[in-house]
Amino acid sequence: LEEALIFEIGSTDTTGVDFAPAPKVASRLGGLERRAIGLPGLSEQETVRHYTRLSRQNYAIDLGLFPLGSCTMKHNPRLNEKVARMPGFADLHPLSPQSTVQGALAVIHELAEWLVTLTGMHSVAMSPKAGAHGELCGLLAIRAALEARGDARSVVLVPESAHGTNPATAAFCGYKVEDIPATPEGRVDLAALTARLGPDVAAVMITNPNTCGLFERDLKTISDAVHAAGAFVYCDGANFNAIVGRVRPGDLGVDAMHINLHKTFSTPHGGGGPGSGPVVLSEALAPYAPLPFVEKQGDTFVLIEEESAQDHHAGTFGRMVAFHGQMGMFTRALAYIMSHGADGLRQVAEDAVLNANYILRSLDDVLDAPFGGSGPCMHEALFSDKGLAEGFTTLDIAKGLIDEGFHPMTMYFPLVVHGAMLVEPTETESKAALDQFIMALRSLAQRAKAGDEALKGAPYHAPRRRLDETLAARKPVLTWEAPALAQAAE
Amino acid sequence: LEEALIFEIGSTDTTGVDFAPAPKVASRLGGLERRAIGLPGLSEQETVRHYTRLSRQNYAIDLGLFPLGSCTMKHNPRLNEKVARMPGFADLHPLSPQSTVQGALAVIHELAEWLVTLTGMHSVAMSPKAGAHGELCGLLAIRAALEARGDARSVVLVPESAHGTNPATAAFCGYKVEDIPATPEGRVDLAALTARLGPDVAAVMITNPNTCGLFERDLKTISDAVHAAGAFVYCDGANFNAIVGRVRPGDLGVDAMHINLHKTFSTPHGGGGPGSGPVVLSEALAPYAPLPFVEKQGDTFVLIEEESAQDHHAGTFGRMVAFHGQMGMFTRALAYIMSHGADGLRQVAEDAVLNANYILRSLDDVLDAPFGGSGPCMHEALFSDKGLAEGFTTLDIAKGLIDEGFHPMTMYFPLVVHGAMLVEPTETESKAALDQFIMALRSLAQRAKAGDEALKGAPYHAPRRRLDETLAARKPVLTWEAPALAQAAE
Amino acid sequence: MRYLPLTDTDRQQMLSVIGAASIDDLFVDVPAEARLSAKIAGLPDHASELAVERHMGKLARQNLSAGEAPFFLGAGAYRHHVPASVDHLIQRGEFLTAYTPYQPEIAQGTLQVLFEFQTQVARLLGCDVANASMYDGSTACWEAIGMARRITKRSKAILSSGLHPHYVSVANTMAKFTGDQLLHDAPTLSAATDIEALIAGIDKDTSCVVVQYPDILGRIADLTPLAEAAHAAGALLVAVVTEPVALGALVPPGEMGADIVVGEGQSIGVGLQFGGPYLGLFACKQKYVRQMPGRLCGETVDAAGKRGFVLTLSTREQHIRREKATSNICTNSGLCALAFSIHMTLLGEKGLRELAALNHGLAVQAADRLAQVPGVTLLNDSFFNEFTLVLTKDAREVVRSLADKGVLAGVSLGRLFPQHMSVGNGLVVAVTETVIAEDIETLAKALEEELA
Amino acid sequence: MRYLPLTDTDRQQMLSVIGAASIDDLFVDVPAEARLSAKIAGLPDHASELAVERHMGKLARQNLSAGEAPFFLGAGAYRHHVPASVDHLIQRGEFLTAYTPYQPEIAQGTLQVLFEFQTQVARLLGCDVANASMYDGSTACWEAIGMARRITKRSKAILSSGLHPHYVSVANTMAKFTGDQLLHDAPTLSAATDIEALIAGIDKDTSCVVVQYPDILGRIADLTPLAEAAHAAGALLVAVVTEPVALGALVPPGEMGADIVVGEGQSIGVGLQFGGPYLGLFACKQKYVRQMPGRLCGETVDAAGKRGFVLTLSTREQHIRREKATSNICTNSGLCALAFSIHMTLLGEKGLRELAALNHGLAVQAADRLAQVPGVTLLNDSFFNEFTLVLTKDAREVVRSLADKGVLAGVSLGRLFPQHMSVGNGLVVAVTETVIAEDIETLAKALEEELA
Repeated sequence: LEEALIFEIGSTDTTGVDFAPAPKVASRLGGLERRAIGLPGLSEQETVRHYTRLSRQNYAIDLGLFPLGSCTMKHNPRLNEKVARMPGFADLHPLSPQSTVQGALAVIHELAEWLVTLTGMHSVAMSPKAGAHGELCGLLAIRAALEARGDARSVVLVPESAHGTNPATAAFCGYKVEDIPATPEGRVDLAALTARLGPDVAAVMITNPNTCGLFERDLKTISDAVHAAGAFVYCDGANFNAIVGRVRPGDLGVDAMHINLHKTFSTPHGGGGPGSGPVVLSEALAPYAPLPFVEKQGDTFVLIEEESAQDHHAGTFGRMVAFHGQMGMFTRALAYIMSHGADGLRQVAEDAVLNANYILRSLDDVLDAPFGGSGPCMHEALFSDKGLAEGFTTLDIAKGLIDEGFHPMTMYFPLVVHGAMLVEPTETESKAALDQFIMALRSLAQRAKAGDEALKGAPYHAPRRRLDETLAARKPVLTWEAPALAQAAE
Repeated sequence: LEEALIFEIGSTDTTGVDFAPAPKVASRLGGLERRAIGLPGLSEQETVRHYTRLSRQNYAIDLGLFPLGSCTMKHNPRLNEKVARMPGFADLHPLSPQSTVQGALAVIHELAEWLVTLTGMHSVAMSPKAGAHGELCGLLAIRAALEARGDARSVVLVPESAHGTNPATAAFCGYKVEDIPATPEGRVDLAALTARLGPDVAAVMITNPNTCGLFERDLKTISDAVHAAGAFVYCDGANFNAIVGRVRPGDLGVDAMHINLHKTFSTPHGGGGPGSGPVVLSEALAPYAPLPFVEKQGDTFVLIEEESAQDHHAGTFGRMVAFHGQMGMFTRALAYIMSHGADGLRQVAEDAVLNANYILRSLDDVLDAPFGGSGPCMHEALFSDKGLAEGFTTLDIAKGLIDEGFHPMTMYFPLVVHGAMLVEPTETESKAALDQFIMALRSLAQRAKAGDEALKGAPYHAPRRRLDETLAARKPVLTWEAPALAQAAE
Repeated sequence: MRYLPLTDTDRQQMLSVIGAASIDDLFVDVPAEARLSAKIAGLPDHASELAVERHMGKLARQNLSAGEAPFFLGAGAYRHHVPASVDHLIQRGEFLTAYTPYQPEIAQGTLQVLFEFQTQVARLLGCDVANASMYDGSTACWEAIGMARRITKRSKAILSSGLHPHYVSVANTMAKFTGDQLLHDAPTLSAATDIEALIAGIDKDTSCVVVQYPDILGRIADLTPLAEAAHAAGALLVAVVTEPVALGALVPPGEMGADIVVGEGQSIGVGLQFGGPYLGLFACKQKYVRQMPGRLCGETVDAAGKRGFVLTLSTREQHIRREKATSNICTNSGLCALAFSIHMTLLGEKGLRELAALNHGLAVQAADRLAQVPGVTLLNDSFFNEFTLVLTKDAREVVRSLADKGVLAGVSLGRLFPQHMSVGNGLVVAVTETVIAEDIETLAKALEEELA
Repeated sequence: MRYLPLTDTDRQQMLSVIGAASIDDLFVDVPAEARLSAKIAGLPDHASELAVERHMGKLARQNLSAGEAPFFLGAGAYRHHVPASVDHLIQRGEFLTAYTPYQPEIAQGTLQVLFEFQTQVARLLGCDVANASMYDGSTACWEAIGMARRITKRSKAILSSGLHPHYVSVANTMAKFTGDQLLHDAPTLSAATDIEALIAGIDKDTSCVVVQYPDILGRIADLTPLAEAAHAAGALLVAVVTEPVALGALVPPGEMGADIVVGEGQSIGVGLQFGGPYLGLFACKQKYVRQMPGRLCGETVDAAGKRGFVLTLSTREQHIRREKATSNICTNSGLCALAFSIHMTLLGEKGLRELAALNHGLAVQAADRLAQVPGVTLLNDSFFNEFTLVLTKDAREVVRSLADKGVLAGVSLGRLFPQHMSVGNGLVVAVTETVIAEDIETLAKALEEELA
């Protein structure tokens, strides 16, 4: 399983493409003609082989269960890939005259209507490019709303168990971030939160269901308190999969929530993106939504951008990206949502929660479930490393899963639990697949409790053994250099 | 690497598809409603995983060099897959009114023109579904031509080294098959052939370049003799890859030759088909070509079938398939041919021959090359098992190649060479790939000569060790039965 | 030249290893008069991917594809919706670019698929065993006739008038050269099939009776009496299924006593593709397996005792038996078999039944609606998703005229049976799940206008 | 419900293992008033694959796609031909359906690709190091401004008038909340860029100068003097490339002294996609690597000593550093980076140069032809594949009118700079290898008619 780098096998005079000959013209490049670039080429066959072979060193949903908590790795239907590639969507320029892209604008509008209805919110900003970008969008809207009423505030409250993107985003927007503690049963401490509310607090960022896998029972009460204190509620929607069709965040007083289309609505993760993070907004925040957006005027879809926004969308906090969002994800998500429909999406949440509880209750005899007594979990089951033999860690169990043919669960997150293992099976796994996974994890838990030393060397049956991450960070090698050069540099 | 069968994991009440509900109507099925079928279903995700995992147990061109002599496993460009899937081709019914399929008929006509020009022949029958089907077409045309002149004949001469399909086809057409011997240098014995010609001989079937990898120098002489004796020359075109653009079979007196679009023109083999075997015909045979075919009349393309053939195509020997051939292969082949063009196709033959000779001369010091002294080989290099240690065979070397990361070469064919190993690299391999292959085969040859016992157990690093083919044939298990049933049957 | 990786430097180095001065030296065995000194004239040079795609796209757009029009064509090729995952999976390089699985250690993917395919086909057709595919339904039908000859040692085959006329043509073409005697009449425009006539025709020289189910006019008949009559005379019953989706609703021929059941598998997974590649299905009773043509995959074990699959019974085949083979077939329709098998796995029995019910329901609705058009008579008592309308004029004209209006109305019997004027007013109409109510209405209106 | 594999039997069995009587019991923590007792009203139920495909197909056909018309739009998104093998390879399930490679033992495929991508991007942009991608060019540009602030501890950024106005908008949006001060003017319709003005504007408070190359009007200027001026004042030069194909012909910004080079990578491998997903490129000098935002892949070894790759320097990132991270970015554009890297590997230096030469050659031909149209003036002295025409009337009207005639003429400066009437007659025209001579002629004729 060794695949050479393209720089080791390609050459700068090989190419895998043909072009018509260039017209012979006098160059008008301002005298800035380029010399050597150093980009190797491969023939088409070599290229196909290189990437085909490389792909086989990856684990993927197409190969098996992917129990990453909070990441919602579910089945990616191929219909969605087909739809996204229809030339009428894929081969459209973002600045095409609007009369020529009515169908594309209709897609954005239809998806927006679904998202608004499913969340019970007032409107939606479609352009954010991913979840963290959506968080930014939500906080920018909150900040704009506060400033519009002349009430700049400086603090954002974030629970300890939040995703790292929450505090990072708040800080990025210039807010001071303060933690809110959790109760022993794994939920936000309502008393502590309300005590902290005051005229300096701009927003509370809450994840619901939270990262311990629990529903925040008090969210409506929290929202009311936050609103009473003149602040806004931002909900991290990464876990919307657990409640879609069964709970509408709008009914809980949420002011803004991003929706990860690549989680709840199954656009493929692609080895780290692209995602898409539309943000649903309450009526209070809607006037501050970013440009551009799509409006239906009679039978015509209109893209509202700087040119047309002035008169009736003066409050906008501006533009977040060059164009109008992740169209390729919108088409996929819309196809997915239509395929499920109102009945199917409700079933999604039910099966996701059922699968997670099934895992929780099938394993809580061998693994510590710190919040197992806090009621049913939602779509993810949380375990800790309590009870493992001396020297055995969550990492060992995770790497052991690789040898059992599974991707590891999310490790060491949320931070509030020691040695956390967060398992999210999603609704697209069959009972047979869950049973296999439970059996594997049970066996690993037993080995880790029994102190089976072999486990500390896992994985043994993967393309690589454990990799030296310290070395990588201490002496970063981020680009390839020809060996001679690399040696000379030493 | 165990993947259960769908019958072991699926159930008859699981499905991976949704349909609109069926209209409620009184059934008109003639009272023949079906009971149990016994077909298991899987959800879409399980289906994707089953076939994705299974695929990973295959070797393929996309993974590495595939040196199968006579099979011409070359790179399959993805452009061709894209073109074949254009709805204007893929979503056309074969019996669509001709006015609605002018573009599709144009594809068939354009490809036909390329094939006729590249071979220097008079015309081409496009409908045969594969090489062997093309052979049938050629012999049927020959038989029809002979009968048309009232001269039924009974014998077809076939060289010893011919592909098995040649005698099988001739026998299938009701001919008596007689072998023609080869000369010690690996070519057809001209004297023996001419001596055998007589009024009972209908045709001679010859492969050129032949299966020993050599060009049949005397083919023109043979053709003249065959024609003088009132018979026809059928050329097996499986090896056309070696000469395309450098030699036109029409110039050698050939009367009929099939072209494997899945070899020379790169339509993918797909694990055993579908192929496509158009047959180019001489002027003498053209009137007997099968229906249907495409004719250009002015600016219109016309599909000539039974309805329209009577008046001007009365000699046709009839229809070979339900519709008009492998359209999906025609689009791919035309895209491939246009991509190469006249210059590129000539280069194809040159590089294919160059690569084969490079392999022949890089290995003839460690492997016996029985016809190494007969001149340059064409597109394949032939070795024998002469000189291997006692008890070591071609099979051992072939299976050893698997552990080296390659598909084995063609084994034990042609029959005229003991323990034959026929290596065809094709023109789409890079020199680096050839050098790796040569190194691997050299090492295996040395191990087999040295009597390395480990080699007899190869492969060790494949999804399976050597399989028991005798058991499979002695007690054939051709369908899956539920274990209880299978046991009861014993 | 993007598919050719050798550089000129490579070529020079390799020639020197070979000991040749030039490429021409490698072609010395070609007689000088046949050696082309330059590229062939009159043909264009290599083209960029962009240029090729543009050219092919232009030709593709000159066709009226089924998805762009109300579409009712069948008669041996049916338009069904194929899930996107099918095409995704068959394009995996490990399936698409693999060879015939002669090296089973590194071809278990293809082999297991073939084993599963064989089982699916056998069950669908109601037979004991099936092979790993043939070229298409018509050649499978011919192979079945030849197999019946080998088994019965008789050479007179009786072909039903309800058999697809192209299948009859293919059989006639082959029979000219094998001495088979084929009896066949054109169909008559009646609601009843020709089963009784077929039974009457069976005698002691009959090798087999070949019957299509449902037949070319869409009619369905119980094959049991025919099977019994054939067997009583020592003959075989060969059944042909051109629309396998029908077997999600109908008793399969194998369960009615057919000895060999062949079919066109294109309906499941493969698509229309203007006629090919298609997928020949071939199944039979266990006792005839060694007379079967085509490739077979069987279960076995490897040297370590693990279950595995291999091509087997290859002593029937041409690469071993040469002129004594059961068939000359070599390449088959492997990738189409894969597509069929994946689609069938997605469907499962539940999905196949739903699909069949939807097809039948829509067809019944369409038949009843079209029968209301003045000048249109519905021929069939029974049908699955295809039926015959008898019009008041030659259906060929009607089809052409409706095509000009953008309606793909069906297949005229005049095109299928050009020598038989008696059926010229027949129009065969197929209705699958891809048809919507609006399409049926459009066709009805267009027919009404045309026949007014 | 085809994506949900549980059967009702499964569900019952699982509930009993859990010890719950019903699914509702699992939702007890939802306050009763927020618990929906039935599916949400006003939304349709589940639809078959066929129905969804039909609906989406209908919407797709309501657009005039670039391939259906003479097409000349650019201004930050360029239409290039992407080889079919790119899309084939990125759809391999092992790439498409993999997660971020946090488990390197089973993600070497993605990781090696990212390492190769980083190297390709660094070389293309002429920088030492590059990250593993950002959302798009505009957000990468903003991140560069923030990075310059962190490095220089200054917060005044000077944005060139030639910077894409949407990039300026994005930067302005973010700057409102970070206290960055951004200086920016609209461009003037002159052949010269604003390099001299930028140099004049640099002072000791300047964190960076941001300049686009080629700029929004297609103009090209040597950035060396600007880099020198910035460095002399302790400021950084940030260069933005929206058309990376240009760097197959032009000296890259990194070689002219730019400290950070960002870009929109969509041109290579990704396609137009109506604006997204796109691919942010981000490269810089080695010394600034620890201030870089976004994911980085680095080389290391595994426990057996084999070379391998991991995500590294993650102490910069939000999942470790939370509010102290260099960026809040989490998801990036991994699959687009893969597409870029594959396409770039197919091109290689040779192919990229040929592609660039073809683009430039066609653009020169087009510019000269269009400049002959009465009422049209060519603004640029220098350009790569995009140039600005000054018309005798508002280009917005011209663009709309030509669109109605099926010609996608270019991007009007009025749409890009709605507040600046002074540039309203400008039309930005891009010409790539997908344009043919006939398209140019069609545009010329249409412009002539429109301006007559």
